Amino acid sequence: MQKEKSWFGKLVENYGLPRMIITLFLLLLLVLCPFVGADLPTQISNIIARFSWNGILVLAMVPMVHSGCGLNFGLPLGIISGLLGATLSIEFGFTGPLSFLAAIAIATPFALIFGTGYGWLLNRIKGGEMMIATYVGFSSVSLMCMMWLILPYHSPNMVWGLSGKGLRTTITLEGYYNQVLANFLKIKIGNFVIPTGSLLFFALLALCIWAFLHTKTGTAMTAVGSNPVFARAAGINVDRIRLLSVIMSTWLAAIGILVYEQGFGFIQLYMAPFYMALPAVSAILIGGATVNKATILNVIIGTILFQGIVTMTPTVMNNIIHTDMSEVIRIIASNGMILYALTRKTEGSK
Amino acid sequence: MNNTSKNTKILSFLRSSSVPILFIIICAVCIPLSGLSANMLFNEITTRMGRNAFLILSLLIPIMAGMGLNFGMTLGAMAGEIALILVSDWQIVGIPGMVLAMILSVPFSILLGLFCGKILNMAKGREMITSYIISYFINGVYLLVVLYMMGSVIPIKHSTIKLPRGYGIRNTVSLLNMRQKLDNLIPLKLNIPGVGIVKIPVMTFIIIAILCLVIVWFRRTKLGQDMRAVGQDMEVARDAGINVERTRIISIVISTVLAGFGMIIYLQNMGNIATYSSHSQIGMFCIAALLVGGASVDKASIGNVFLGVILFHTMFIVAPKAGAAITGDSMIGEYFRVFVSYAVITIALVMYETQKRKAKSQEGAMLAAAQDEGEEEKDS
Amino acid sequence: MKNKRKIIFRIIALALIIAVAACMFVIGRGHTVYFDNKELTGPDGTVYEPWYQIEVLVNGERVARLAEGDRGMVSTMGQDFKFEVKLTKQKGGKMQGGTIGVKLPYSIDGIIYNLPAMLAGAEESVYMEEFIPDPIEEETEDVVVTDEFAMPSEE
Amino acid sequence: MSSMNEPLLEMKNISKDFFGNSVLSDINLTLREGEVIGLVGENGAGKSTLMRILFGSTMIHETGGYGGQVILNGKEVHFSSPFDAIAAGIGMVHQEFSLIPGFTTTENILLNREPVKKNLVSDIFGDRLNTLNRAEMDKRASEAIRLMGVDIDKKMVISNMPVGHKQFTEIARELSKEQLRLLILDEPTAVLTEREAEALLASIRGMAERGIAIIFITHRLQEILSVCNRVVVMRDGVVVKDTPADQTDVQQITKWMVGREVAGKAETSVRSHEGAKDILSIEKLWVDMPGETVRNVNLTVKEGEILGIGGLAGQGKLGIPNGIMGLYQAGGRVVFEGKEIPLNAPRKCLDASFAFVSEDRRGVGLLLDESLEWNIAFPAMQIQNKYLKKYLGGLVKWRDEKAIREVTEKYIGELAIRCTSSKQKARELSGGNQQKVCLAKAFALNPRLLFVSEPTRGIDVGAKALVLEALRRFNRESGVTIVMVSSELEELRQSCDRIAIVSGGRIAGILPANASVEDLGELMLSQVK
Repeated sequence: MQKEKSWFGKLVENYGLPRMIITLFLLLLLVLCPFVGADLPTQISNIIARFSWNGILVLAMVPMVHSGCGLNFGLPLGIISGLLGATLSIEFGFTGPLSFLAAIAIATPFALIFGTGYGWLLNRIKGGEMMIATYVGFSSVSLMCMMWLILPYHSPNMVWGLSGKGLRTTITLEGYYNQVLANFLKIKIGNFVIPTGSLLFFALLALCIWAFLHTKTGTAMTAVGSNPVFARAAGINVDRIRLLSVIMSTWLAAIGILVYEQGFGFIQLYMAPFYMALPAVSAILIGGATVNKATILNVIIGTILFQGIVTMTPTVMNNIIHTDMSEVIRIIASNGMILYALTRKTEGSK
Repeated sequence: MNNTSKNTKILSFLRSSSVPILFIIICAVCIPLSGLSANMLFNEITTRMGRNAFLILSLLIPIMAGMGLNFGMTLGAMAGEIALILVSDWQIVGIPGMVLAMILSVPFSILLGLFCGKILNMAKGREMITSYIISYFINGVYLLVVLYMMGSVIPIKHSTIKLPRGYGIRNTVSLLNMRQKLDNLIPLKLNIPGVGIVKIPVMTFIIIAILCLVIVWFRRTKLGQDMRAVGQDMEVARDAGINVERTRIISIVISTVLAGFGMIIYLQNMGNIATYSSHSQIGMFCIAALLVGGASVDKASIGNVFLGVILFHTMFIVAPKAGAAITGDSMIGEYFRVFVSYAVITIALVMYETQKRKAKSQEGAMLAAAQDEGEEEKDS
Repeated sequence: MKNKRKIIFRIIALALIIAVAACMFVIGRGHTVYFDNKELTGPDGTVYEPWYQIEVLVNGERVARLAEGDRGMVSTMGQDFKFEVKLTKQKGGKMQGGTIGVKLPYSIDGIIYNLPAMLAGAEESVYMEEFIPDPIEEETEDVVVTDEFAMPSEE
Repeated sequence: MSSMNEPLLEMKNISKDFFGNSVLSDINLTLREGEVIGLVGENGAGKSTLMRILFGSTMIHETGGYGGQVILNGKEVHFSSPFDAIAAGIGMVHQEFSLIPGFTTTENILLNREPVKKNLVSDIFGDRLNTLNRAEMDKRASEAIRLMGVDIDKKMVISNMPVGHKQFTEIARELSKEQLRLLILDEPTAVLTEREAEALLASIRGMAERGIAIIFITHRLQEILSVCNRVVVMRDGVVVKDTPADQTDVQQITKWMVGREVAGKAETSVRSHEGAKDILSIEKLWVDMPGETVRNVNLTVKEGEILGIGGLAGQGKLGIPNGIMGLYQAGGRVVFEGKEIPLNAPRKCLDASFAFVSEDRRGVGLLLDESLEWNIAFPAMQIQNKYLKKYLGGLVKWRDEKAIREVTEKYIGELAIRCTSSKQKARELSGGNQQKVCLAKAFALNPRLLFVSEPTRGIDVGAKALVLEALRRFNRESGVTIVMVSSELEELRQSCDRIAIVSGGRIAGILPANASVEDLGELMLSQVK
């Protein structure tokens, strides 16, 4: 008995109590699924699909956490680069799968430029990154709201029909890169669907990050995050490494939003990127990351758990208590997770 | 020598008040473009002053206690809203309704403030981002209460504020029978030459003035002195025997309670509650207004509040019209003012952080200078 | 000793606040008063004829001018409700007037007074009626906007 | 001056150990009303610990309390916190200022002891809502300043004050406490100008005349002689001398402070590098390291030697390596093998094949949350591209886990690092083993010049010997020049060839390691600031 308890205690300690609760909750939802009449394969397919949309956005947290810049609340900045890539690709007349590649190609320079500026700023305000990142994200989104109206876009698929100028709030990707990754090698067994291409793409990027963290520069990045003074004493240019990490995060966010769009089927402009940072942040924290430590595994587990809760609660809850409380549960759980992480004492950082 | 010190003084003044100056310029450019009459502008600004000043004043005390901009003031706003919803269901109207709502909001505010203060004590050094996330977290709890518990657990009688499904509160709750009751309690219409008739919400202004006096008085109390001490150096304050944690919690509780009152005043002016969105932006706009008034993360005065309300809301009023006049699209101005609010907060935060670092690097320069001077002495 | 004084002060303050709150409950209770100028048949068979026109004034301000069969309303606070009426029997007729004070029942939100019956001196139970709002309101479920943090739902 | 009635304070048989390490044993100290005693001793002699016991520091409690008795006014006292001590009439002025920067002198003097006026609100919400009685505050502050006898501006804000005035504000704060009977001054003159120090000494005399007993800790022995009734000298946790001040002189005190039986083996290993070329020369170096400021240091290091840098804490010896290695802002000229090394650029120093073992192991020296492998291999990997596999023509530099493990295993063996495996987190090791990891990290760089800062601080005796031996072997076998900074004179004398003594941020003198302890001690105190 005694032994069992200590075993359990250890598990809780390693795994973290909030994460434990969330995992158990998700498992409970999955178990309940058949009893409330929901189709389990569909549900699981949903979770996988949502994982494939969001995985890269969550992955974008990793470089900045590694270099000690904290959680990237400035994710919207990268998302904007992606949106610029997406809209310009359509504007330039690319269609089909080619438009996806073009979007990535166009988004990349934007991500590099924005990321550089953002990283430069974050290097000047070490210690206050997270709050300022949040507001950099917000400011850039609201600035772009004006830009979407002003910039001379002409493609009839994107601008408001009446006035002929100003981009619409949602732009359909039908005929462009809708499902372009998801349909690649897609597996479909009954109601069970696996968007193989999207998963492979995620795996590819995750592998790149994993590999990067095993190189000399990647090692330096981890060391900077672990103890910046140590890194400086070892001759590392801390600012440059941090800058690199911010650029990587921004670029990943840009790619992430493109992948998200190809799954979702629409480009969402204006205020849509505003609150995209928080779900990604809480996802990686649910996955077991802390403010200054994160692994690829955290990303995968976190995204599955978070998206699992997001997709499962509406269906299951609706069926049990005939009330859709999923929103509320999600808000409380995800923000609670972020709070939990922020109030943890983090030694070594700062 | 004297001249240079004068110059640096002017420079540091310019730097510290760069945000208000920038706003004066923005307003100066936008006002003529907007084509709004002076009368309308003055009326709008007095209305907004009455509406917002109390809320913004609630931010001052946590700044004094060194806890930065209290993004958790949203908590107080939610407490105020819950109190107003209940009062309006009980059909207590007019000024008595407001007084009752204020009394009712206090226990809610205190509870939320205690929670917020406790959490912030666990996250010292990152109070702002934490209070910001707390506001989201509590928003979830607020939804749970208002959307699911009101009408099912908490009795709500009137179908006018209940959702048709039988529980939960509607998107908007009308406060028609409370609308501007406070503002119009002592009616006064000033005829300002060249501007025309300006309606003054006298009673609201009196209440705001009283709050200002209370804040001034509060600074002179032992607790106020302790808060200033804690705000400047927690360790020293602790060594002197001040209960740092408790003092910080009290500052947040006071702020939350005041924000609750402020929200009630705000909503009586608006005349209705947007149940699910009234509070969500209020924190951001109040903080932006305070910063526009020249406050910083660690220093804010009552003067900053009023200057901030005037400048920020002038911009807020004229921006859409000015934007429409320039680009022919009114949305541009809408987005512009949102952008400016965020940008102001961003700039203020960046300036605060960079100044913290600048103070450090100055010491080295002084040392080098001292050595050079020593060398010169030796040489001569 | 000093502590006791403090406790007493606190109790007094708390009691004061509760008293104020209670007071607000009483004086702040809002009612909506509806005035009918309609024909009404009492339980005893008496028929109260409507007037040609009734004007209702509250605090000197006219809140309603009722022709035959009309209904007017006013929101009020507290239970002591005083209003002035100006009556016209028939078109072009002379105006009569008077002030009426009623005690509103605390528990009822909306109260309908049938003025002809009231002026004719009928029982309170005859001329007073509770106003029950039509339950058939827009049945459309409000779209509840919760937070902007929500991610766009799929499909 | 000392009255015949019973003493104000008696400390009897005080002893204290930290986890078995004895730091104080059998201390006896008596103090009468109005008496001033000077407490002197090297760093680590136990002065601070003794004062902590007297002042009720919580740290003493957390580490298991102390032995012996503290008797105040004839009654034994047990202070569980400094607040108890203050209530009993003991005041202490610490080396670090405990002042609120944005408050005026008056506000700081009366911090958390402000006189207040009651009002109705405070009756309801509690005493903290009493309003401050500014007039009374001014009066009390003036009174305290008058008692001190040094005039400072009551209304000036602390952040605008010269350092000296901050020190006086602290003293005035203690004096404003009515119950004050005994005042401890911990190196109060360290930050004062000469004139301010004079004023302070006068003020100490004045306070003593009013019957306040004072314990005065300082390294400036002249001050002790001029103001104290008695001198108490501590060394290695015992009181070695307690004598009236007018019966001794500076030389004698110095001897008592540093004098001990000279270890025989110190001299045997001393070598002369007279003929060797200068490998490193430092000119006009200044370093802005808080608490260890370096001012205008000139120093040359000979190839192949072990140069010791000694001195009292706070005098700037730690600033020298930290400044050269670019960890703190520095200026001046550093020439290594004829080439000038730019300052404030750690990378440049490392490229010039310097290495540095920091005194701040946990803060600077280690990646506490990473494995030993990472800790040891990291600098060498980053600086010299060791332990990397190159792919795609050097474009991808992949971590070579195998090579990293090998080198880690090698040093674990060589330095006898006690750990579960090379994958263990650095945080989990003991202090001594962490220090060995730091050394291994430096050795892995194969430096030509190694700076070692406080190599034995906070580690046990066995590990100390091992660390020093490893350093000596590294010097002898690999021909690496070592600059070793340490507070422990004995350690320097055992390991080094020459010892430079830093005092007041400058080099006070350089002596061969077999010079007498007295000579070295005199240098240490020569320019103390």
